[in-house]
Amino acid sequence: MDIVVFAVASVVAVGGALGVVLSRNPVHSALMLVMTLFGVAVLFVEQEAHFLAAVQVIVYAGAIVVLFLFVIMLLGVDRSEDLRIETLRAQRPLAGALALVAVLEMVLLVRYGGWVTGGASIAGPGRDPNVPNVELLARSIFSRYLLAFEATSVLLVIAVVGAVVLARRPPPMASPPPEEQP
Amino acid sequence: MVLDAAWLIPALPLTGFVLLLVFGRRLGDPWAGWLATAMTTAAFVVSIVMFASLFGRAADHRSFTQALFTWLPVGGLQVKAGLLLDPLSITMALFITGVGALIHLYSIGYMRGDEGYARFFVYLNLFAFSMLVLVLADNFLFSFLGWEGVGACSYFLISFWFERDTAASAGKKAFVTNRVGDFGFLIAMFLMFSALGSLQYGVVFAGAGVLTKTTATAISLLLFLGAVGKSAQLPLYVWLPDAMEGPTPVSALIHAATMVTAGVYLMCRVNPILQLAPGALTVIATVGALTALFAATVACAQNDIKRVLAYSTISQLGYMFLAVGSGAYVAAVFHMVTHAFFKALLFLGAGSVIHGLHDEQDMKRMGNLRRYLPITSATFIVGWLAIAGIPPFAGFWSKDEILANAFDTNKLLWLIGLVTAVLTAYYMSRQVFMVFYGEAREREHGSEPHEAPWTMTLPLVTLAGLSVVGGLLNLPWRSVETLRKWLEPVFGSRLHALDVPAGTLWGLAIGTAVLCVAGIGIAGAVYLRHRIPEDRVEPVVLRRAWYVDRAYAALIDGPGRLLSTWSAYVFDLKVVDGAVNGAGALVRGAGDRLRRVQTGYVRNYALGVVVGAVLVLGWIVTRVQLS
Amino acid sequence: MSIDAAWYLAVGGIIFTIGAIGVLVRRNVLVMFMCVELMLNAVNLTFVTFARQLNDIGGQVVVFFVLVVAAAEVVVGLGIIVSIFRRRAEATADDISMLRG
Amino acid sequence: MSFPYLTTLIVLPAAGALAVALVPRRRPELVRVIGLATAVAVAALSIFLVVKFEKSDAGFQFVSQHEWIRSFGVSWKLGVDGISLFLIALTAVLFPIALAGPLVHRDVKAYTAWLLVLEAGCLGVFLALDLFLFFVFWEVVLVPMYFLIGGWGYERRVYAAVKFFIYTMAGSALMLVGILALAFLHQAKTGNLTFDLVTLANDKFLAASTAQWLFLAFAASFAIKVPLFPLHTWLPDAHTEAPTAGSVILAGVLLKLGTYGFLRFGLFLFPRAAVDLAPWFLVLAVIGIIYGALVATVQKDLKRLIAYSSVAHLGFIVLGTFAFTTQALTGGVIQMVNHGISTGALFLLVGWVYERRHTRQIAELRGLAKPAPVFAGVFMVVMLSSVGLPGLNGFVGEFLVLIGSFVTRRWYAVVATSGVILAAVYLLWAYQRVFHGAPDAANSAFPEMTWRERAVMVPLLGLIVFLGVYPKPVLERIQPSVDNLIAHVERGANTQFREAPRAPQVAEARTGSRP
Repeated sequence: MDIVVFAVASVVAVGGALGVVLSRNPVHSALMLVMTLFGVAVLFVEQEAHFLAAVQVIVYAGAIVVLFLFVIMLLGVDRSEDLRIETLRAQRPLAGALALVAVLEMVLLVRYGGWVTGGASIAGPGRDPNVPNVELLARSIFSRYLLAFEATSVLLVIAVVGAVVLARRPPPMASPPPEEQP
Repeated sequence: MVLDAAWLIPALPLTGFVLLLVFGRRLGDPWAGWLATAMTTAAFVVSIVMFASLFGRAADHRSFTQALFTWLPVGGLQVKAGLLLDPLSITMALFITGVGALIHLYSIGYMRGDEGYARFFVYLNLFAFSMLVLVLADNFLFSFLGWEGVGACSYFLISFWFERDTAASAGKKAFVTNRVGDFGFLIAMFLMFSALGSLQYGVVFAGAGVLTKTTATAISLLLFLGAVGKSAQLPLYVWLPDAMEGPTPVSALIHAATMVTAGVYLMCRVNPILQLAPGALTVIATVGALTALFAATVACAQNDIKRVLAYSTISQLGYMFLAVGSGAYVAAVFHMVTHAFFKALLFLGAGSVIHGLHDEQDMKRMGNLRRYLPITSATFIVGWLAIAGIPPFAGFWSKDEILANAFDTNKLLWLIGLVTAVLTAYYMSRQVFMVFYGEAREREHGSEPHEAPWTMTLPLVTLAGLSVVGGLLNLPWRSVETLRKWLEPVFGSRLHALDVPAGTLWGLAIGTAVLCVAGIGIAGAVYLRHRIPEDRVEPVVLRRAWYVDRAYAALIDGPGRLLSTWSAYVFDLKVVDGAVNGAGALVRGAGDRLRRVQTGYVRNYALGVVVGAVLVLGWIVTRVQLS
Repeated sequence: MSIDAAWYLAVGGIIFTIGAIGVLVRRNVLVMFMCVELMLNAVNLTFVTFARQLNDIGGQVVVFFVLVVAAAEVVVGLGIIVSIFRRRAEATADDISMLRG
Repeated sequence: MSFPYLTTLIVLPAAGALAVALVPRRRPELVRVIGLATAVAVAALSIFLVVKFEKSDAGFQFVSQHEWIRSFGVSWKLGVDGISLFLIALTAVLFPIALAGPLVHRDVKAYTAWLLVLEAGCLGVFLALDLFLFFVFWEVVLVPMYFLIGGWGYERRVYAAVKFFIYTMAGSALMLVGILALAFLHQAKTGNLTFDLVTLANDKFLAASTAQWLFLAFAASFAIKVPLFPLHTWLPDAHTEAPTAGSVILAGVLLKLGTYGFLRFGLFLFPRAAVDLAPWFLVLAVIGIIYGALVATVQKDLKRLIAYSSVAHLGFIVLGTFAFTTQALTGGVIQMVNHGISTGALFLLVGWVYERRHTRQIAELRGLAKPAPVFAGVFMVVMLSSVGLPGLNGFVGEFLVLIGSFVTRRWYAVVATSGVILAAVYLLWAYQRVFHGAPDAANSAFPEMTWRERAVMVPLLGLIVFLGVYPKPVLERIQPSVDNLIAHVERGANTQFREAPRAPQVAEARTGSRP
């Protein structure tokens, strides 16, 4: 059963990823991204990271991708792009070669590398039959990682302010923005 | 004790200097001059008192040191500003302040109406102070202070009329040439300090016995180099003829009577060291004799009234060095004193002529001035007879003593000295005949030549009197050798003892005098009777002073300037700075190349990041494989 | 518990590589951005896998933070993209190369 | 714990700079007053220090020490001894003169503030007894000088400022490596990480070659600052383009940082290496003396000429430093002070010439002694001091250096002495061309010295004469520390330097006595 779920989810995730890269239309890419996100969420569930799976779906698929789509629609850049054109010389062959090498290296790592780091856990065990995953995570975040957590909240506020500033239309009486150089 | 007031001798002119520096321009003409003269005269009076006080002591105790303050105390080097009063230094002080005061007085009239009147006396008093420090100091370094001080004053005064380019150049030339000599003086001091640990005259002379012969010779020759610079001997004499650009009282005071004799004084002072270096003595005598002859030949063909006297001064200084080199220190000092009298007289007389002719210096345009300038011409003629070696004038006695000593030590040098004596009589007669006798020549100025005011004639008359009787200081008979007895404690056994029979001495003296008269006769034949055309006896090579000056100028202007220019504009700019700027250009060029890596394409940068990531992964893979 | 962790890691690696290729070859800024999200997700997956493998909740905590940061990044990033596009509609990543040496 | 004089000495100008920075830009006169008052207060404090200095004590006095960065063993340690005392006084005296002397029309506020920061930095360098602290001040000095040259300089100021900055920076980078390596090697040996000068002052714990490399790392920085031939080319450019006050401080104080560094850090930290490598530095110093003079002779720009003369003069100091005798080292220290006074005064005078005639080209000036005799006279005195005329200050240092180095390094001293001749050549020739001769129309209108300028020159002239005639109070304070340093070097290098024999001091020497 697990194998089937894993296989299906993996195929969905990898297929979505390929779709993102290969779609000519950004809207399609965004939709393919949603597919990958769902696949990954399933893989999270498979590994008992229930809370993260939920957040993945709600925040990523629900908020971020929607935001992407909003921007695409808002700016009207949903035209198709010709994927055969490549302006930078040697970019594609190099990218391909690097990808091959990277995959090869990762395979080697997974095959031969042990992943015992020797470091003791400071955040607590990953599983406890008596405690649900959400509670485990919550205990860790609100105790040991409280400061980091608070810092992320500040980060989010700053991000919001930044987005507002960036997206604001320039005031009308200001001098016209300098023309971008060709 | 009376001698404790010795510090007053240099202090008085110094006070004058400071006062004039501050108030000089307010005092103005002529009170600034009177103040300066008063200060120098006061120093002269103090010197007389000191002299009397020293004279009152027993011969062996005629030495007195007075430490004023510690000047340079560093470790083993303890240099004090101290004064040494002994027969030699007080003799020098006497004639410096005496002749100096007379020349100050003369300047009051001579400089009248000059724009820099006060400035002139500022320098003059500073000069007197420096010169007195030079002779009265009790150690080499303090002497050196005076030595350099007179050099600086000489520079100021030569280029006194600085608007004339020739004057400015001459001043600079004097200073720089003197510096070459100072190089020797400095190194000699270093040698003495590193060998004996002191610069105090007393300590150095007392310990001089431990010096090796080489060291003693080196010290002597280096000090002599200093003397050569200051006293204008071959090959560093070139500044003195040019120094005539200065006002005439300056030429009289500094470039005839006092400063230029500093070298002779120094050589006399260090006689205990010279004693240890017989080779150095020979060198000194030879250089002196050759300079005397050389300058005398040049003097025969000069037309500038002051230039003749300048070359004559060089020649007479050569005599003094001949005396020093023969061990006849007393003769040197004797000649120094008489020379101060008659040469100052001649210069002041020349100044009076120039003054009377409204700044005319070319002797070709003078003649028969006897009629217009009676006092000047009379006194000038006295000076002429004195320098020409006609008995019983002062010059005869001192020159004769030098020649006798030279005869005793080195016949060849004596012969040179003798020829020089004849030449001296010849060129001085030439000058006198051209200026005061013969027919009046064309004059640019319509006005009649006029005699100078009393402030100028009084010094002339006084000096003329001294030139007549100066010989009395040291007549060549045992019982009346006053100066010799007076100076004996300073020189002691190092003084050369004449070993010539009295008959020979008489013969020499009479022979020399006769030859000198013959010299006068020849000059008369050429310049009074015109038996021989003047051009025949004034070859160009002599008029141009054997082209020495021109050779120096070529050397300094040619290779010297080339080296400097090459260093500054090729080596420094191209090589040294080029290396620096080259390093900068290298960095800039490398940056220019590397700049292209920043394409601005974000995907290019991403490629770079991925390459890095792959490399890091690869590194991790190798680590895993190994473990 | 039956699937070996290696398989999860392999999936993560493949998605990461695909994302990287996407960033390198696509010129549309928005798609590039999505590819970055892909890479982040791939990393998240490996974190969760390691959390399980090593029995350490820390891996999941990190993923949580990554999510938050990713959200912030998207907000700001899209803001930038919007303001760029407002000036030049047809801009691709290659057109925005003003900042070059 | 007595009053922290030395800390005050550094803090005072820094505070003055801050105060100036807070004054509104529209009140330049207030800026001038505050700036000058601060500088004068510092000068007064430094003179007080000179008076209070215990002259027989060779060690560091008025030491004030506070922990600063405990984990790296860095402390705020200041102290003064005979070597640094008069350099501090020189710095404190030159700054008010540099502030009061030249006229500045543009942005007085920033100018004054930078000068005061510069003063704090310079004083810090002379006072610091902790290598780290020293390095901090060493770098602090660069910044204000850079802005002074770049902001208030002449035509090619940017080139000169950048060159000055990068050149000196390159040297100090090496020195930083040297400082860190020394401290860490010391820690490896003793387990104690410290930057304290006195603790580190012995290269016995280093291998001979290591000590030499570290010494060279320090020396690179100092040699550039001095500047030693052939690292001198930043100097003429910086001097020529800097504003007058900048030149005065550059010549008067900044160059001394290098020679001071050699004494305080080079010799003190690495006695053995210093003795081993001394011949190289002597050769460079002597070349610098001759070369600087030769090049100065044919310069067309007055400031450039004086700049090259500095190369020659500083060569004497380095010669004295590496001769290792009491006289030479003492002479070197006092020569630093004297060169600061004389050359500072020369630059001030040239600056005034520029203010009047708007040119520094010698060829365009002529006969200035006619319209401005006082100016010419003052210039003459300062010039003669630079030439080394006995009785003026320049002679004292030069003579002591030469006589001292003659004892141990005979031939170097002889060659260096010939530099004395050349000094007369280039300065007198320049003086003749500028002040002598008949002035043309433009030069006839040359204004005479103003009373303000006279007031500024009076202290300098006073020092020139006083130090030339009666340097004893200075010498007797310098000498114990110098002797101490020489003894330290002798101990460190296991050697005994030659000294002139001690002659009996005969008070009543009798020259006339017969042998």
